[in-house]
Amino acid sequence: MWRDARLIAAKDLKIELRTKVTANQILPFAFVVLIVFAFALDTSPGTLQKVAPGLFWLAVLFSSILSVERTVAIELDDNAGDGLLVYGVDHGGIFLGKVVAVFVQLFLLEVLLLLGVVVLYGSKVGGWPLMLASTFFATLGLSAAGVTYSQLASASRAKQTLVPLLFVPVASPVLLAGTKAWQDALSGTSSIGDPWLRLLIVFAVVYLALGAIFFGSILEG
Amino acid sequence: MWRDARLIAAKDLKIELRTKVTANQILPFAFVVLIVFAFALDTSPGTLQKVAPGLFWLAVLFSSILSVERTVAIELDDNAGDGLLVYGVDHGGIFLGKVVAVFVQLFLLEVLLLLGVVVLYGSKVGGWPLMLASTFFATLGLSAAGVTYSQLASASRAKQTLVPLLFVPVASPVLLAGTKAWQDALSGTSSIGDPWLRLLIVFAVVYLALGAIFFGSILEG
Amino acid sequence: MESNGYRWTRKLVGSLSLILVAATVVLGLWITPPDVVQGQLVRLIYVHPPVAWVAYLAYGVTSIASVLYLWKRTRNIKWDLLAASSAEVGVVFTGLTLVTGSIWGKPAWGVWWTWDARLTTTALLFVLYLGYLALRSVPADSHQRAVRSAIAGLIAFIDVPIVHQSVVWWRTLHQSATVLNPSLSPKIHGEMAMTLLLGFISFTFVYAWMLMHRYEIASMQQQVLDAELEQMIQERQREPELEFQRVHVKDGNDQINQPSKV
Amino acid sequence: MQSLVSFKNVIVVSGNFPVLTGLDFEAGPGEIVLVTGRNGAGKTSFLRAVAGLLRITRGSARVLGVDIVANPGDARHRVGLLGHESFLYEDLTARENVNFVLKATRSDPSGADSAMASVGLAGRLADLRVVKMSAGQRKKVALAALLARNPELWLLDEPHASLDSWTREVLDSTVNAKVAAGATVLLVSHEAQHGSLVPTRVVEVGGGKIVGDSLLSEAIVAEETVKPKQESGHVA
Amino acid sequence: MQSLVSFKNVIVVSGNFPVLTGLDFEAGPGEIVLVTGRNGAGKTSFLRAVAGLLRITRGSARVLGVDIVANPGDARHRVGLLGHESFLYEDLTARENVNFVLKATRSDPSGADSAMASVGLAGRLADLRVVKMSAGQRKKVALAALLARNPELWLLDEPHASLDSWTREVLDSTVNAKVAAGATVLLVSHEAQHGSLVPTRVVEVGGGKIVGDSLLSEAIVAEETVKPKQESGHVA
Ligand code: HEM
Ligand SMILES: Nc1ncnc2c1ncn2[C@@H]1O[C@H](COP(=O)(O)OP(=O)(O)OP(=O)(O)O)[C@@H](O)[C@H]1O
Ligand SMILES: Nc1ncnc2c1ncn2[C@@H]1O[C@H](COP(=O)(O)OP(=O)(O)OP(=O)(O)O)[C@@H](O)[C@H]1O
Ligand SMILES: [Mg+2]
Ligand SMILES: [Mg+2]
Repeated sequence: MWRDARLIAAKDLKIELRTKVTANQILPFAFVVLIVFAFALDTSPGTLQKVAPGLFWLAVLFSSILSVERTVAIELDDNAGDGLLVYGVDHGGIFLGKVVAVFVQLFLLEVLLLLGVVVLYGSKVGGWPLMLASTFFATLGLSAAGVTYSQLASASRAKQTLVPLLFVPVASPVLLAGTKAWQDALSGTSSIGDPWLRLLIVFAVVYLALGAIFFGSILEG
Repeated sequence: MWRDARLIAAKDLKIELRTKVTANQILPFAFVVLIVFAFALDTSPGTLQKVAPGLFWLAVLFSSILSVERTVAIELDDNAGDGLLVYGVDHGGIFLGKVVAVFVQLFLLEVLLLLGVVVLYGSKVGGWPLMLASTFFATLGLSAAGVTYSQLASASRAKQTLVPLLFVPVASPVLLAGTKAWQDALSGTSSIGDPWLRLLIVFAVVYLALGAIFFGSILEG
Repeated sequence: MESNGYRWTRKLVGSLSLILVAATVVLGLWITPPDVVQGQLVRLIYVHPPVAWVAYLAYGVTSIASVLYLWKRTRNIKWDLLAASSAEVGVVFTGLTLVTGSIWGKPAWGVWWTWDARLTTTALLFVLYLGYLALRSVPADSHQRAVRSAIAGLIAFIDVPIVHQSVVWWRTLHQSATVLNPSLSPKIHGEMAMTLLLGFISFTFVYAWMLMHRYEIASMQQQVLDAELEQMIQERQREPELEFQRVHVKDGNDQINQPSKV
Repeated sequence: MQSLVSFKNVIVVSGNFPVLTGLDFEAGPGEIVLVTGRNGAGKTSFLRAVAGLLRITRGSARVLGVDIVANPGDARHRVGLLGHESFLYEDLTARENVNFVLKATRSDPSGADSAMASVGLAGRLADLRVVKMSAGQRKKVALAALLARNPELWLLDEPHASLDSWTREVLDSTVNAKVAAGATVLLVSHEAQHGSLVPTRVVEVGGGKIVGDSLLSEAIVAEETVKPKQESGHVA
Repeated sequence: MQSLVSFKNVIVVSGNFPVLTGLDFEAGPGEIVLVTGRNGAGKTSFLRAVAGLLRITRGSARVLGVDIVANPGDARHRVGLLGHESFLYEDLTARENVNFVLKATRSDPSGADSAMASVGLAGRLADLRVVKMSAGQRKKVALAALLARNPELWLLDEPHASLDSWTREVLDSTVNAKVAAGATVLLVSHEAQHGSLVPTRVVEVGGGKIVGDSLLSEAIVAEETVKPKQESGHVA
C-alpha cells in the first residue's frame, strides 16, 4: 500500500510539474478570488481585515475544488483509472497517493496565498504554531475529503459540476474551523490546544479513515 | 447566422434538458455557495443582509463559470466542435447560439437563487424594473464574455483551471455593477436610468460585439 | 539574427535611459523641494505616475501589435513576439505601480492598500495581463497561441481607459489627474513639473530598452525554433529511409527488403 | 483531368511539429485512393488538412476548386470526414445526432431514416444515446450521418475499424455507388483487404509526404516485398 | 483440461441494460479464441467482465482459478486487456507510461526498453508525450506495456485496429510465442484475416451470449453462409 501510494503520488506530481496546472492557473485563480471578494465586500476599510481569515479559507476551498477535479481528471483521460484496477494497484494506495499529491500542491498554494492576504487585505500574521498546525490539518482534511468526493462524482457524465455540489457542504466545517482557528491565532488568545484545531484534526483523521475504507468500494462500484 | 444560432441553442438546451446539469448540479452549487458565505461571514445579524446583493452576484459568477465550462465541454467530447467546422456552421451563429443557451440557463438559475437569498438572508426585494433590467443585462454580459473566454481557453489541456483565471477578472465589473444596481434597486433611490445599469448594458453590448467579431478566429486559430 | 543597427540602437537607448534616470534621481532627490503637506514623500511623484504611464504605453503597444497580427495582411509572428514582450514589460511596470503606490499609500493614507476604484482597477489590470501571460504559457501551436493571446490582450486593454478614468467616474481616495488631465495643463509648476516630465521621459526610455531587450531574446528564441523546425522537417522527411534501414539491418537479408517505390 | 484535390509541396506544422513535410498529391473525380503508410506517417494529418481542419503552413492546396490556404472554411461543407473521432454529441440519440448534422449542413432532412436503417440503426438503437453505444455502433451513427449528407469528397480514416463484416459490406457498396456517381474517396487503411471497395490507386505516406504512388496492381507487389520478418524472439 | 476462464450463465447488467444475458464460456491454457459477433453483440462487455471491470450480476465466473464474482480484484493483475481505450496518461511520455505500468504491476522493470523497441517505439517516440501521438502510436504504447507485463491471460479487443502491418506482425508473432509458452488469448476481431495469429477456436457472441462455438475450419464455412446480401441500392 505505501509503495503504491508513493507510486501514485510521484506520478501525479510529475504530471503537475509537467503541465504546471496548479502553479500557472489554480494559484492565480486563488488570487483573483481574493481580489473579487474584496470587490463584492468592500463596505468599510475595517471589514476586509476582519473577515480576512474567512476569505482566505474560502479562496482555499475554491482552489481545492479545482485541484481535486484535476486529480480525478488525470485518471479519466483515456480511462487510466480502469488501468489502475487492472494492474491491481492497492485501493488504499491510490487514495493515499492522490491525497498526498493534492496536499502538497494545496499547501504550497496556501503559503503564497497567505502572502497575498497580508499584502492585499493588510492583515497581520501571528500565532505561528497554531496557524501552521491548523493549516496543516485543514489542508489534509480538505485533500482527503476532496479526493473521496471527486472520485464519487467521477462516474457521472457531468462531474465538473457535481464535485462542487458534493464537496463544498462537506468541506464547510473545515472552512469554519480553519477561519476560527486563524482568528484565534491572530488574536493571540489561543495555543496549540485550540478547540478549533482539535476539530480540524478530527476532521482530517475521519476523512482519511473514511477514504481509506470506502475508496476501494467507490472505485469498484 | 440566425438559423445556425437557433440550431446550436436548441441543441445545447436539449442536452441540458436531458442531462439536467444546470438544474441538478449548478443550481444546488449556487445555493451551497450562498450558505457557505453565510458561514464564513456570519459576524453580526445585519451584515448578511447588507452584503446580500454582493453575495448573490458572487454566487452567480461562480455558477456562470461552471455553466460556460459545461457549454464548451459539450463540444470537446468526441471533438464535436471540429464537426461544427466541417459542417460549415456559421461562426457567429455558434457564438450566438451558445450565448443564448447559457443565458437562458443562468437566468432561470438567478430567479431561483433570488428566492434563496430572500429566504436565507431575509433580504427584502423591491425596485423591480431596475432589478429586472440589471439582471437581464448582467446575465447577457456574463454569458457573452464567458462563452468567449472559455473558448479561448479550450485548446489548453488544462482548460478547467484556465477558464476561471481568465474569466473572473473580466467578469468582475459585472459583479460590481450588478451588486451596486441591486443595492440601488433595493434602496429604492434609483430608476431605470441608474448609472450601474448603463455600465451593465455597455458591458453586454461590448462583449456581444467582441464575441461576434473574434469567435471565428478563436475557432479557426 | 537582428541587425547590428538594431543592437546599436538598443545600446544607445540603454545608455540614454541610464543617464536620464540618473538625472531624474538627482533632480528628484536633491534639487526639487519637499512638499508643504507631504514633505519628502512627494518625491515618489517622480516615479509613481511615470511607471503607471509606461504600463499603459506597454499595453498599448501590445494591443497594436495584436491587431497587426490578427489582421491577415500584416500577419507576422514578429507582431506576436512584440505583443508578448511588451505585455511582459507592462506587467513589470504595473507591478511597480502597485508597489510604489503601496509604499506611498502607507504614509499618505495610513494603509498599504484600500479598495479604491483606481487601485482596484489597477489590480485588475495586473491580473488581466497575468491571465494573458498564463494563456501564452500553455503549450500550443504558435499560430493558435498568437491568435488567442492577441484576442485576450486586446480585450484586456479595455481596462486601461477605465483605470485612467476611474478617478473621474467614481469618487476616489486616489489623486485625480494632475498631469495628464483633460486640459493638458499640469497643476504643478516649475522644477517639479520639469522633473516629473523628465521622469516620464526617462521611464519611457527604460521601457524602450527593456522592450528591445526582451524582443531580441524572443526573436532569437523564435529563430532557434524556426531553425529547429527546418531541421525537424528534414529529419521527418528522412523517416521512411531510417525505417527501412531498421527493418533491413535487423533482418540481415538483402534479398527481400527492397524499399517500396520512392 | 480536372483536379479535385491538389496539394503542392504542403507543409503543415501542428503543435510545433511538422506533421506534413512537403506533400504533393493530386486526385480527380471518381477515384478511390488508398492511403497507406506506417503509424505516425501523417495519414490522419493529411486527411485533416484536406478537410480544412489543419492550417496549412506552407505550400499551396486546392480542394474542390477552393484555395484552402486562403479560405480554409469554404470547401468544408462539401467534404465528409470519418475519422478516429466521430464528432458526435454523446448525450443525444443516434437519430438526433444525424438530424443535427443534416440541419447544420443544410442537407435534405428526409434522408436520415433510410441512412440509419441502411447501417442497421433501427428500432431501439435509433433512440439510444450515443454514450451508451458500443464502439461499432458509434461508428455506425457517424457513418449514417455521412451517408445522409452525401458529400462530394469522402475522407475515410480507417473506416472499417470496429465495424462488423455486415456493416463493412454496406459501407463498401454504398461508397462504390457514390463513386460511380462521381464522388472521390481518400481511404486510409492498414488492412490487407478492403472488401468490395477496390482502390483505383495506392499512395504511400512516409515522414509526412508521399513516398509512393502507384496503380493497385503494382502496389500489391511492392507491399509484399517490404513486409518484415517476424520478430518473435525479441520480447518473449 | 484445467479451465482458465469459466463463465456459467453469466448475466451482466451495466447502466440498467443487460449487456451479457446468460453467457457460457470455457477456455483452457494455450488457446487462442477468436470472439466474433455483430456490433453491439456484447464482445467488449464480455472481455471487460473477464478482466473484472464489469460486476457480474448473476451466474458464476472463474478466471485463472479465482472466483471473480466474489473477488473481482484478485485475478486482475494476471490479466492483460488491450481495448478500445488504452489506459494511458496523456501527459506522460511513452517510456514513463510503460515504466509506470511495470511498477504498478510489480513486474520486472528491465523489460520496458526491449518491449518498446520491439514495437518500434525508439528514439524520439520513446520520449514523446502520449497526447501528441497518432492513433497507432498510442496503441503501440499500450501494447508495449502489455508485452512487458507479460500477463497469463490476454484479452485483445480489436488489437489490430489502427496498427500498421509491420506492428501487426510483431503483435501476432509475440502473442504466438506467448501462447506457445502457455498463455491464453481471447481475441475480438472483425477482420477476415488475422495475420499469423491463428485462432484455435471461434466463438460467436450475439445478444449478450455465446451463439456459436466451433473450431476454425467449421467457422469459416458458417460465416460464409450468413453473410448478408449487399444493400447498396438503399441509400444511394
Ligand atoms: C497601490 C496604490 C496605488 C496604485 C495602484 C496607484 C495607481 C496609479 C495609476 C494607475 C496612475 C496613473 C493614472 C493615470 O494617469 O491614468 C497613478 C497616478 C498617480 N498616483 Fe497613484 N496609485 C496608488 C497610490 C497612490 C498614492 C498613495 C498617491 C499619493 C498620495 C498616488 C498619487 C498619484 C499621482 C499624483 C498620480 C498622477 C496623477 C495624474 O497625473 O493623473 N498614488 N496611480
Ligand atoms: N445503458 C445502456 N442502455 C442501453 N443499451 C446499452 C447500455 N449500455 C450498453 N448498452 C448496449 O449494450 C451493448 C454493449 O455491447 P459491447 O460494447 O459489449 O458490444 P461489442 O460486441 O463490443 O460491439 P462492437 O463490435 O461495436 O465493439 C450495445 O448493444 C449497447 O447498445
Ligand atoms: N506536438 C507534436 N510533437 C511531436 N510530434 C508530434 C506532435 N504532433 C504530432 N506529432 C507526430 O506527428 C505524427 C502524426 O501523424 P498522424 O496522426 O497523421 O499519423 P497517421 O499516419 O494517421 O498514423 P496512424 O496510422 O497511427 O493513425 C505522429 O508521428 C506524431 O508523433
Ligand atoms: Mg491516423
Ligand atoms: Mg467492442
